[in-house]
Amino acid sequence: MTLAASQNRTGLPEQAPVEDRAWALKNALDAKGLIPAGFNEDWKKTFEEDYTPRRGAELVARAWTDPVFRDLLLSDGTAAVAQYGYLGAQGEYIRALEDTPTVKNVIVCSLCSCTAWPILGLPPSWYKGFEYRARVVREPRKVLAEMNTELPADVEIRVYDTTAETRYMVLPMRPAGTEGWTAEELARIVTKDCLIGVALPSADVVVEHPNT
Amino acid sequence: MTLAASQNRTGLPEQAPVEDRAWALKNALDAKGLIPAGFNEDWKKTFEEDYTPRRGAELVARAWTDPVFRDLLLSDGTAAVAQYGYLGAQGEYIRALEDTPTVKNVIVCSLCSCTAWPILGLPPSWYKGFEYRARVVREPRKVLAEMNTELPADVEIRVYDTTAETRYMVLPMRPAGTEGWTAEELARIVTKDCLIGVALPSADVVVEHPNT
Amino acid sequence: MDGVHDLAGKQGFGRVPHTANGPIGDTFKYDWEHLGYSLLFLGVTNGYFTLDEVRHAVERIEPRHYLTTPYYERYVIGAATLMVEKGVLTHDELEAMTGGPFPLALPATSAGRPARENRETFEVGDKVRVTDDHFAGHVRYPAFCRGKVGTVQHRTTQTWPFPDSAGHGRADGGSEPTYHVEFDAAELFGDDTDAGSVVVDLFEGYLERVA
Amino acid sequence: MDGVHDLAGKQGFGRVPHTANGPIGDTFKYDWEHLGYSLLFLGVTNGYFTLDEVRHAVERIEPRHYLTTPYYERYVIGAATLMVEKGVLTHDELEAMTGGPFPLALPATSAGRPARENRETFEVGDKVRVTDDHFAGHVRYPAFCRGKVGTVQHRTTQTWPFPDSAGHGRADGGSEPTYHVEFDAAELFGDDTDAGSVVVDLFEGYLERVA
Repeated sequence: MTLAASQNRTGLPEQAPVEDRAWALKNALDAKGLIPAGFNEDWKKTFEEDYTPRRGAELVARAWTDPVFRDLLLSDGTAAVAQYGYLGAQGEYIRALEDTPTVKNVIVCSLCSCTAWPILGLPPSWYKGFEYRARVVREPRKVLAEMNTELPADVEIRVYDTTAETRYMVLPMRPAGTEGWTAEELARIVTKDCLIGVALPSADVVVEHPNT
Repeated sequence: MTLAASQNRTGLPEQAPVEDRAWALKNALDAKGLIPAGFNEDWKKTFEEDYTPRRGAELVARAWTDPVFRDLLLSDGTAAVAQYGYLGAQGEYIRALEDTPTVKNVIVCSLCSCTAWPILGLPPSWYKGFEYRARVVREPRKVLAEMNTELPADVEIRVYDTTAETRYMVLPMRPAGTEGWTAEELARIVTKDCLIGVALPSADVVVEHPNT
Repeated sequence: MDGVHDLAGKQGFGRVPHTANGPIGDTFKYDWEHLGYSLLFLGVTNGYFTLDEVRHAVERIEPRHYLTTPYYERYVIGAATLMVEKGVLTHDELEAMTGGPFPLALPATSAGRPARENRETFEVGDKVRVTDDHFAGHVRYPAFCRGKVGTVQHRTTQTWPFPDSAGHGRADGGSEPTYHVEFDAAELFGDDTDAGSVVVDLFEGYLERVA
Repeated sequence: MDGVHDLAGKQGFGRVPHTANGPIGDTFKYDWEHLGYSLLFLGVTNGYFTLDEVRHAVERIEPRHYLTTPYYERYVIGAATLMVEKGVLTHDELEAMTGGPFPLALPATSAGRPARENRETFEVGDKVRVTDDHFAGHVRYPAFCRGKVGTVQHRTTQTWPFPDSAGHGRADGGSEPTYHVEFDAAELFGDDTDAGSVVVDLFEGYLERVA
């Protein structure tokens, strides 16, 4: 008996392994001289090194500690982000969503995977996954609870579906236990998931990896 | 390089081959003494031998040659089919759909695969397929044309979606060139596809296989 | 439930793999295929579950699993799921007998619902609207007609158990006639259709009168 | 198009495979993954196609193929489809370079459409309805809000090409602001939701005023 995740499936086309296809596409374009030197490598570096949620965390920490900046971030997110030089591909028009004691904002892109890349980093697999895209618009409370983010019943959940060119970031509430912290200290508790809206910042949860 | 229709797929569970699973289900029930002798075999025989479109063809041919029966078939399909003893599982409440020079009826079950088994036979694979289920409700003219059934522009297409317990059969128009034919001769040109509504009977198309 | 099984009107699928009156072969292509049907009838005959529950079980197969699984295999999975859920077999027994993994449909997320109160009886020619209904359990209307207005063509002379109850093994659904409701295709799909009309067979509990 | 990519509100999916703040690893898991993005940007930079066309190409991947294909691979397929459709490469060249089959997205079934005439400008607080629109080409609204009424929360100060045109490589779509329209969740999903509201970012051409 053979075992495979994929046997006996219908309706799926035969195809070469994805790595062969992906590189073949690049090599076929290269063979025609259509790819400027370093083009793919530069994007890869941008994605891996420049676009990180550490930028969004920096914005949040600033907003938590600077009321004038907070007002700007909420009234004209694009201008606020531009001050940092953090606008870029898939992050050219920014709106920050203000959590309050009664409203929790959550971001999704149900049609594909749009995300504010330059300030949140590229979206993680689960955010691009069908479970999240299908379910979070309709049952966000249940989805968040399954992810261990339980919200009080009197907090209304507002889901932002990123269906055009606006890119969102959540401005969460500053958690208890962070009184007197510097902006640098505060930024270390604002994770990628906090910026998407599926986690709440906590004085006890400190970022370990640049992509979170 | 390996090639497979199914490699590199995500979201699909690992599973044993379907024949192992199907027989295991039967054998596990059998081991508990829950299956009466011959139960599955009797159903198999019913599906393969009793439920055929030859029955529907017989009804159509009768309606083409007997105006009183035609009226009954159209006003009380269940009673008309009962006269032949052709009611049965998934064919207990029958409505016949009358094609006219300006209306072509087409049957689908968009949610699963409901069909008037006893008089049309079990539905063919294409009828149960996602292409037909998805498309025929919205673009029946294009779907039929792709199947080589071109309808004049002044013929309106009425699609019946079999979403409850009524089971439909199409009563097509008797084609030219069949004047003077006996009911037995007429029945031989009424195919399963004519009864579903995706083909038009023709004096030149004679059924070769009991399942068509 | 708004599941992927509800395919009508979905765009992006290719050609139907069939030519009118082309060959379709035998009723069953493989020796095991009849089990998809005969074992679900066993469950119904033995009183383990209803045919509506089978439909719901098949709809509960994980969406990707559903869409890549051949037809009769989906009914094997549906019957197996119910045999396990009803306690006729355990999943362990089933996998031991199989000698390998036997993934089932996902659990129901709804307990079903009783018959709708305050239903009305309609006559041929009446204008009716499909209720603007959203329900995580089993229903038997396609989403394309939700909230849409059509005309009653036929009321059945028989009645059947309300699927939203029967599909969850409940006995409080009563029994209803269904109506063959004709919708102008433009009511359903605007000008993005070449159909004239679509007729849907709808339980009374899904309909409300249009003044 | 009403494609399977339009997943919002679809039921039957299981748990999201993530715990809040759980590990997600590196940006790219495999060496080829960045090509899904960097090659589509090449196409945009070189002027072969727009990002809207990429979205449409990915939506045109056959539904089962789409739903069982990992994320970055879908963008490789989308970029490859457009490189072939635009004549930058031939499918034969691509498969020769691959050394095996390289199935592409299915052909478009629509030529796109121009900007809607008689659009209106809306202000924050205005009630708007999403048009009851059915279109086989690329659109950028999820079906769950079709025909639904919401309230304008924000109008963008920038404008962008109308996706229904740009997604088909047309130049007659003009440029529009978008509106962040807030819908009561009950307007969208009745009582079968635990959201308070859903805000959708909608091009002006998708909206009409509610008196």
